[in-house]
Amino acid sequence: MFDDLRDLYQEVILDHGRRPRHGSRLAAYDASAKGDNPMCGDRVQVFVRHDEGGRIAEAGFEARGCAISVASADLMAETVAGRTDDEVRELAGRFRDMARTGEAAGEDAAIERLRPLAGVHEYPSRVKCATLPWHALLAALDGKGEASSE
Amino acid sequence: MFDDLRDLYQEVILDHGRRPRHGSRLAAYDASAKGDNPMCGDRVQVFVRHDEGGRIAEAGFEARGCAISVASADLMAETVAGRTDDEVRELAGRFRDMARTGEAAGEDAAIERLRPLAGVHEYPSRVKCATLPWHALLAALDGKGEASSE
Amino acid sequence: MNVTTRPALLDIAAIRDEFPILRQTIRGKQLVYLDSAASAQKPRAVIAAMVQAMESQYANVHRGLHWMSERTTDAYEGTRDAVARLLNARDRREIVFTRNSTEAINLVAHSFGRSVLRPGQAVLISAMEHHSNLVPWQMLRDAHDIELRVAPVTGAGELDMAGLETLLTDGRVGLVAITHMSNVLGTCTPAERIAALAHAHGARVLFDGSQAIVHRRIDVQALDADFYVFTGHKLYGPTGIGVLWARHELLEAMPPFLGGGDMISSVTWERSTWAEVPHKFEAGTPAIIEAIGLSAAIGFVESIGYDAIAAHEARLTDHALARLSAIEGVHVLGRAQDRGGVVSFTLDRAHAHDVATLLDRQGIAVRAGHHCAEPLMRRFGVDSTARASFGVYTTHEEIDALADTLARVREFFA
Amino acid sequence: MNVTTRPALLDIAAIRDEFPILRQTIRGKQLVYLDSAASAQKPRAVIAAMVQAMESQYANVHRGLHWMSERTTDAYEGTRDAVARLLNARDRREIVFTRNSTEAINLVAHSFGRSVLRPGQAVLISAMEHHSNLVPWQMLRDAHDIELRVAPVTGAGELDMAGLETLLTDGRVGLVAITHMSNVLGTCTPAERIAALAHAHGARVLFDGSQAIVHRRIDVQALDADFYVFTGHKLYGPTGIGVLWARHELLEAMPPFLGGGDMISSVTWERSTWAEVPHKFEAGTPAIIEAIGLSAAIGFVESIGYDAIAAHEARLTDHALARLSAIEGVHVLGRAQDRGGVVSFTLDRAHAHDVATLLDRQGIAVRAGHHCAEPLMRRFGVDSTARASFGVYTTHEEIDALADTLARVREFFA
Ligand SMILES: Cc1ncc(COP(=O)(O)O)c(C=O)c1O
Ligand SMILES: Cc1ncc(COP(=O)(O)O)c(C=O)c1O
Repeated sequence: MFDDLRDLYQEVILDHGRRPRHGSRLAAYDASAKGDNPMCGDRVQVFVRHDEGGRIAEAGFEARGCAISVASADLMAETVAGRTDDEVRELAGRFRDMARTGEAAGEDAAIERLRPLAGVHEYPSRVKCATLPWHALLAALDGKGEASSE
Repeated sequence: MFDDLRDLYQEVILDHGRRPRHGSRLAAYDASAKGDNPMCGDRVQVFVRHDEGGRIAEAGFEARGCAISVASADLMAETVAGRTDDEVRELAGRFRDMARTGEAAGEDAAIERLRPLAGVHEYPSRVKCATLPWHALLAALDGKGEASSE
Repeated sequence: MNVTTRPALLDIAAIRDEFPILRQTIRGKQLVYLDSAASAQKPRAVIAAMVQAMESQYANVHRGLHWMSERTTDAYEGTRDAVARLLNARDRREIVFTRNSTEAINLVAHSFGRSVLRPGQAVLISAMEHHSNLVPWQMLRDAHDIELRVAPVTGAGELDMAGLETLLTDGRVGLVAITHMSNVLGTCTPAERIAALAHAHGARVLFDGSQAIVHRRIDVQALDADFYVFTGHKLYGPTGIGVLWARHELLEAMPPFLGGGDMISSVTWERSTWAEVPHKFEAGTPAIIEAIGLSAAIGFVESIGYDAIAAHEARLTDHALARLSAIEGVHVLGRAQDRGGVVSFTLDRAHAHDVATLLDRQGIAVRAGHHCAEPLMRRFGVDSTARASFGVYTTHEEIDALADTLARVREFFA
Repeated sequence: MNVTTRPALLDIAAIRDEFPILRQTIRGKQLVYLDSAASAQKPRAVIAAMVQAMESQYANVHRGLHWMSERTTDAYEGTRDAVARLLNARDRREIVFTRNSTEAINLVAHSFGRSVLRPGQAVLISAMEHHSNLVPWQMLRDAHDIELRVAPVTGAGELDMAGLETLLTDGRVGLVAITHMSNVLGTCTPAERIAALAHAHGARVLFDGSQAIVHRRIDVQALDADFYVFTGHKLYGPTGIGVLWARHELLEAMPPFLGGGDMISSVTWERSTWAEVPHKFEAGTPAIIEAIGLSAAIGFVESIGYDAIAAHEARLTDHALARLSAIEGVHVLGRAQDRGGVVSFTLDRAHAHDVATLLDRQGIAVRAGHHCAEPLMRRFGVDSTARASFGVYTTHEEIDALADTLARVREFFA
């Protein structure tokens, strides 16, 4: 019945949506921000801890939202570990493009890890679900307390 | 060209509209009220002096408005002289019906004097022009300072 | 308030024929529109009335001495008569046109709230209000030292009348503003009892009828209401037009809200005076074409009759409650005795948004989210729900489609 | 913007074909609609867009995850893009939808006027404002100790720029709010110079573009405006929809005006936070169908092009001024250099209402009265005028009909 939805709800998404690996507040963190989608009520808070070299040592989140937003937050947390803020900003841009168009520039491991979310581009009202955690992450890195999905 | 308008703009109306006989403030009066049609800007102030018997000795008005409203005020002033307030109230009701429907109850001299205005009923937006002075007169008799055409 | 005894069976096929949009397919699937509580679809009569206005009889109102303007004014003012009849208002001047319910409530919050209500007084709402009947009162509270009180809602999703009364007893409440039907729970509130209680404690009462008027006959005199608001687009009418009904003497006592053309009596640099009620509350060119559409919508509803509508929707709601409750993992919010055609639910292991997306792929339109009632969501310990809501055109088969599909959604996320 | 050199001749017959209403007869006479400044007629494209929305693609916006709602949201938000392009706004988020110009100005008066403006500051308007750009400022003055200043108008009906500047020199003016084109005199005001003067004296500037946008291309960046408002129904669009454009940073700084659904970020009993600009100014269900109609109206205007429209209307206006001035006893108000397609006049020995009634009997629709500009009437020493105003569909023949009939009206009242 929902065969054509398998593009959106790939196994990896259902799995991360159901059992996020990074779905909790970090015990110690140096950056954090909230993201908020007022139209549907999704909300996420992202936590980041950097290592001495300025790379992200660990990321985590608390979310209230759908499978897409939770899975996106979880895959994001997984992917950004070990990267610099600038690398993350660059990756966020490519991710946003992918969520909107289905196409992502590059074939590096990072974007491949996120590719399961590409299917969201066919569901305009769900694109924000996928991008919300990234908005929050960027706000955290920029030292802003809040982001919104607009 | 305007033949069918002769019902509305009868000679008597054009004449009273142009040269009202009672179109001025009374030197002495015991009742007065303003009437106001905010939608088109018509405005009239009515002045009344009663005699010792309680009958209207004289009525006058100052008006800013169209031929219909000025003629109506003038014919009104002419007609109410010599009548009691109650007679005027009764007449005002019949006049209003006539302005709205074209038909007037009764065939007494007073209503016949006003009948030239019956043609206004075919022009819904002009009915208020004809009734505005009467509203003001009733307000004056009731001791209210202002009336409106609504 | 004719008490009719007719069986009230709707000819649904004929009714559906009046709604061109219901023939649409969504990605190859027949549209199953179960989002009428957000906004109802429009019958031909409404569309035709608007088209007719624009094609053969249009001009600005109240200002022209020419034929088109006179006719358009008649049609616009005719809607005021139609609404007055619909609500059984005492007087047509008690009808003020607004954009929607939200603006109507804001009008009261600004005009009544900032003049008749005095600092130190309180406004009493309930825990099941739509944001539109909550945020304007918060703004009033923050700007004008008016307390905001919230009457509790029971676990069954009904108004806690004892709780309501307690909040009234100190006599400081100046206005009770309560929904007549919850857009989340479907609960209808006992408006007559609320009005009686409010009045007994010296408060005025406003009912948010946005949902209620779609499902039942409203009689503002029988309810003994002071204010009643509704919104055209939920009543099968156009967007852009809503209604505030208020007692004439209240409208007289209230200062205008918006200033501009059509609401004045005279204007000088120093001072303006206001037009008569209701015009003093209708500044600027009103939603003329939309008012004309609303007339047609009212005609449509009246031609079917509220008895038939209510009976139809009661059957649908019973059917929906029975079918949904039978699905494992589905939880319906609220179980009020007196309810209209709105059913909110959650599904274990699946977020409401995901549920909505899966249903949408089968052409089934439901709404998911907080339904502009965040505090109520918290009251029930959920972030969001899915909501199916019904109109005159909704069928049993559509509810079956929802239930059948929902069972598959559950498997998908199992 | 694009400087075009094309001759700008309109195919009037083809344009008239787009307006079904123009084929109407009034009491057996062909309709001659010369009341476009009050409200313009609607082209097929607008009617069709609204019908199409209601028949095949309708739901509430911003709230649904289903197909209908997504498509409707796209169409509604698409109008924001269309308006942003039309005004050459920097950013689509600078476009706020309102009911009409009147509500847009009231929004600024409430939100900007009661927060950014400080008691003791002044608002500067002109002597030729429509009540909608006067009464809201009077209400602000009376409620919040804001002074109201009025820039004079010359005998020619132009803004007295020296007088305007004098009123700015003490630096207390916080906002200059001026019409971009008078609905009575047709005068277009020198908006760029006004903006430059205002800014030089530390004031913000709002233009009431209700009339101007119908006749000329508006570029808010080139004007260096801070606020610009217009109303859909005069721009060949539906009633019920208007626009406030404001600089993004101003909208950010302004508190919301109306509270309710769709304008919040989060709501708790204690506190609500607001959605992003522009949504924080759009409370409740917006005029969705009307916004879609407005898009079509903008498309219609752009397909003709402002150069062609302006050229057409300039010719019509010249013709009307020539013909009317040639009639003995007719007096035209104002003789501004820079003017649009609006001509107000009086006729000796005949009141404007009587003139309008006689013209109406010949199918000619003009407006008579104070045109919601009472103070301007007093400035010119008249109670009321008759006003003929032109649209893209107006022909030379229609103006001839007006002039010929007017000559007969004069005889009638001679
Ligand atoms: C110059 C001007 N400003 C404001 C308005 C008010 O427009 P609306 O009634 O659509 O708000 C009008 C038209 O009535 C106008 O001509
Ligand atoms: C109970 C209730 N109140 C108020 C509203 C607000 O209606 P509108 O958005 O048309 O102003 C709604 C619908 O959204 C509602 O369901």
